[in-house]
Amino acid sequence: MTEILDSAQDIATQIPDGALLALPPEYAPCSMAGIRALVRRGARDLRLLSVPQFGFQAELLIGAGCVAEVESAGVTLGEQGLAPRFTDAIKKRKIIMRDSTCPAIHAALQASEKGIPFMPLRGLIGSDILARRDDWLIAGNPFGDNDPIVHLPAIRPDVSLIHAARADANGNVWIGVSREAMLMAHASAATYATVEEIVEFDLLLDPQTAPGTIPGLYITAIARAQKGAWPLGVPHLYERDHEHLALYAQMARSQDGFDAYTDQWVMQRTAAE
Amino acid sequence: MTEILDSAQDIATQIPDGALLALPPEYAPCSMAGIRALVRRGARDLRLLSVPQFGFQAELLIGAGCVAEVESAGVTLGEQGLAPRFTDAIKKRKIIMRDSTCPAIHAALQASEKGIPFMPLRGLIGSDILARRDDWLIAGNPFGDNDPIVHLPAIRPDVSLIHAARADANGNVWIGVSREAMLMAHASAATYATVEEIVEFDLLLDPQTAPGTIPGLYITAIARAQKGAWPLGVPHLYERDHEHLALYAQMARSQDGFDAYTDQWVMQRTAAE
Amino acid sequence: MSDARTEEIMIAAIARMLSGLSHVTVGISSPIPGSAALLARELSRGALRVSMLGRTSSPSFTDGGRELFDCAAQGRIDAFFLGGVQIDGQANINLVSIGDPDRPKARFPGSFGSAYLYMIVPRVILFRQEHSPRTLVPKVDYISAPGVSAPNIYRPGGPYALVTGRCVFYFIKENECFRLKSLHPGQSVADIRRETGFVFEIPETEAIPETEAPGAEWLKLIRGPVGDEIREIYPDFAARMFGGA
Amino acid sequence: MSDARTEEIMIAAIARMLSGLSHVTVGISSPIPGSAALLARELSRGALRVSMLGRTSSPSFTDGGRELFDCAAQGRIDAFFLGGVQIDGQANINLVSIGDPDRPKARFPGSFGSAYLYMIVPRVILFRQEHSPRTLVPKVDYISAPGVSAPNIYRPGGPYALVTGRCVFYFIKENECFRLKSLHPGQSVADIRRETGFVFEIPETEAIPETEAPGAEWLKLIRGPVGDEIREIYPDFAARMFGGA
Repeated sequence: MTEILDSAQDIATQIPDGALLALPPEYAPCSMAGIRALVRRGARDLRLLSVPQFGFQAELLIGAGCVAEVESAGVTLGEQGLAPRFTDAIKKRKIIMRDSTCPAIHAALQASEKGIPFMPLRGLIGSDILARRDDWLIAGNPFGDNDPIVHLPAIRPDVSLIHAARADANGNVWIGVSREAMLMAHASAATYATVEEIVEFDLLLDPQTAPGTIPGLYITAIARAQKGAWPLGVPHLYERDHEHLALYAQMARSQDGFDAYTDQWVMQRTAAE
Repeated sequence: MTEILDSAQDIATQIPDGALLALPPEYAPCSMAGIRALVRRGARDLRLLSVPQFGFQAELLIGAGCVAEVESAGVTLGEQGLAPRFTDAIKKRKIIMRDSTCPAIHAALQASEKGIPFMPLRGLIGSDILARRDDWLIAGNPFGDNDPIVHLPAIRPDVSLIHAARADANGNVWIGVSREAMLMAHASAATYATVEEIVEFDLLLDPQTAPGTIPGLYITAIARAQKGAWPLGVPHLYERDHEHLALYAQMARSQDGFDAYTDQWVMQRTAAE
Repeated sequence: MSDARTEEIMIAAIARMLSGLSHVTVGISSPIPGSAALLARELSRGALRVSMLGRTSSPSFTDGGRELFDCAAQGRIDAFFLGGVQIDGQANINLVSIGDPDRPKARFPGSFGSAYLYMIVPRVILFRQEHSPRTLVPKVDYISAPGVSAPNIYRPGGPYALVTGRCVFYFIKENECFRLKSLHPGQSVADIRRETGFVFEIPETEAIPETEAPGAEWLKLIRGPVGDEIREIYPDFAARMFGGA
Repeated sequence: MSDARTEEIMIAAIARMLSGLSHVTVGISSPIPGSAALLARELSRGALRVSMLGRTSSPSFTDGGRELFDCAAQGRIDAFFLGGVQIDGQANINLVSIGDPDRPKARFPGSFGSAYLYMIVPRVILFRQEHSPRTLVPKVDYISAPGVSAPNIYRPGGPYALVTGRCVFYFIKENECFRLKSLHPGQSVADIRRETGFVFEIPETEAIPETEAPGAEWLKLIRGPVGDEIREIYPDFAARMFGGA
């Protein structure tokens, strides 16, 4: 049964150092409350997987020294430009970067979702992404003739961390069309969700909400976190806070500036949550 | 752009003889209106694919002589027992039967959905299903050692035929949790839907309905057909008509009885629609 | 003596095998295992999660028909149930046809997900109410799903027990055969021998116990909340077992 | 003379390349192609379907991030757009880093879906506003996605054109190189030669035409309904181009 925890901090406590941690893209709700809680608890050696790209979530964790490795198809603050702590960490070789491409991340998670050891995928051949991935293979399509195709090993994250508009007391989490969260929950060993609210009715019993709901079966624990995606947005609830992200991008140009940012906006829990 | 047709009969006209026709299971809405229209137009040589099992849809088409081949994981009338025209056609070798298993049909459609030539799948090894399928292969898992795994070629249906509670004027079709219909639409060259109603608003614009909606992008044409799944049911709208299906099962024990059934309930269009 | 019907004895026997599990799933055409799973859930005070295919009013899955199979492959399903037109002594099951599959004497619905789930789900419980030489055979005419696999075949799952209208067998993987576990009320070892077409083990050192019939409390659950819930998917079965809706 | 800005000339040039298509998709970080696609949709009177990633108020896809890639592989996307930190004469694009990727002089966001979509979508239009020897190079430092592939590689897609702040190139697949197609107002062939780091073809037999600037009606669309729609995803771009929200 899904645990109902008191806060994002309780979730952060359950995510171990060294975990392979899958995080959603910024067009889906992101658990920034959970990310800040991980920074506060001083998480270490996390291996981040973006599904399939991310930005501010990785930035905070990398800048705070929580990260050992990143696998991603892209790391960007969007309109706020390059992710400065990510860029700095790459240049200073503080993290191991495994460049990927969006459909490869989706496909490798789908392999894990289906319990198959690998997934074939078109494209990629001739790219340096493939050339630099010694964990990927090119093999022949057994139904074709001289038809090489990339084989991607399944990725099974230890933990997925998501945010959602609502959940219910049975641990069902409504994600709407942000269906990468469904894939993440299916593919991961454990999935944690912060949510804006916990509703009184069962999300699976209402035919309107069930189609956009991850069954509690896949959800390890949930915790309420109002405005838990801020300064990123939640579709239909609140917008991305462009102004705050611009402030971040400005401050995080240097490590000192980043530290000042986290002192003010992350470490003082009351400031953000 | 999705066509809006006048009736299920117009859909049947667009489904060509010989088509590889994918049909949903009875726990999802089935377009019985479309099936009856195919019988009325005298469709021939259809190759049916159940996703992943079916019953009454296949029964009517087989009994009426519309079918050349069936690929399915199961054909049953559920609580009404064995499908008599299917069983008779197998025994008299009137149709070619390609026995499959549910996850293989889903996986082969997912391969088509992903545009990959095949999908690996666990299980199956040692079954006569596999032994009798010369289109399936066992190959080694390239990431393993002495680890044989089944490789299934992609299945791309020519046509999928579904029923749904509602669609909108842009061809978006709300299927709720009957998500095999989404897979079918993604995997098929053309998809037709009969629907109980065509609503005035855009199903993709409402965050409550969008998660259960197939975008019109995948829908070739829709037609209104009230009670179009009868005597099967539509979740939350109307129940399976057990009494009528028992009547069918009784009448269809012989071909003559089946012919009497179709005369009364299929050929006279006003009787059923 | 209990007034339990054979179906109810089977339901109780299967429910006992689900004790302590976290998640069981029930496929289609499975009213007896479905009832057993719901009974086990009642007895677990909600600790057991039961996912039932075909229950449209409260879906267990929200990713279409494939989710059951994916979920099993993810290791999230502890037990599943399979029937068989024929079941043989190596626990092979046949859901397809009698005689030559190309010219069958009898044709049945098909294998559904058995060829997969039997190999993936750790505890697969076989059920077949008709216990006769016709259903429990030396060798099935068609292997929908094999009972055992070579050591190099990926197979986290397999047969756990076989519950019939006469008795309970457990499957002994090392010996690749069934062992008689308990006899339903009124059955003798000689009855089982006569009515079983395959060879099975009989523990020599001890008497075969009687399958425990469900007591009054269990029967109240089976005929009450369990029956009400099973009626949604299996109205005919529920009417036959528990009376009108 | 048109008062169109360079971005608007690029938008118009790209929009023209989408004429007659059924479905184009726009990825992230693509305000200029996004505007072009929306303009083309307006001009098509709704015949062109435009799917835009990141537009949460009206999702084009309902199966998660993977749907774009699956949809492309199904052959349902006619055109897509890719930028590049560097683009070379064989149409290789680099979205990752400058210098040795293990010790980069500069690091950029990453390849996103380029390594896939470039090979799958029939008409991939490259765009890069900065047209200089720094961006259009003889050989990219990192191949995010290759411009050309060996004959046995499955590749229904590939580069169609390259639209910069100075000109339009078309890609000639047989020759594996770009050919100069049109010059934006104020640009000469000599300018393009000087500012382009790779070798490209120049048609010898004819004068290079000027890229047609958008007329008043098009500009009205770009600055009106197109700008309003693009603002939801790219507020900063929209503010810079079209003024405050």
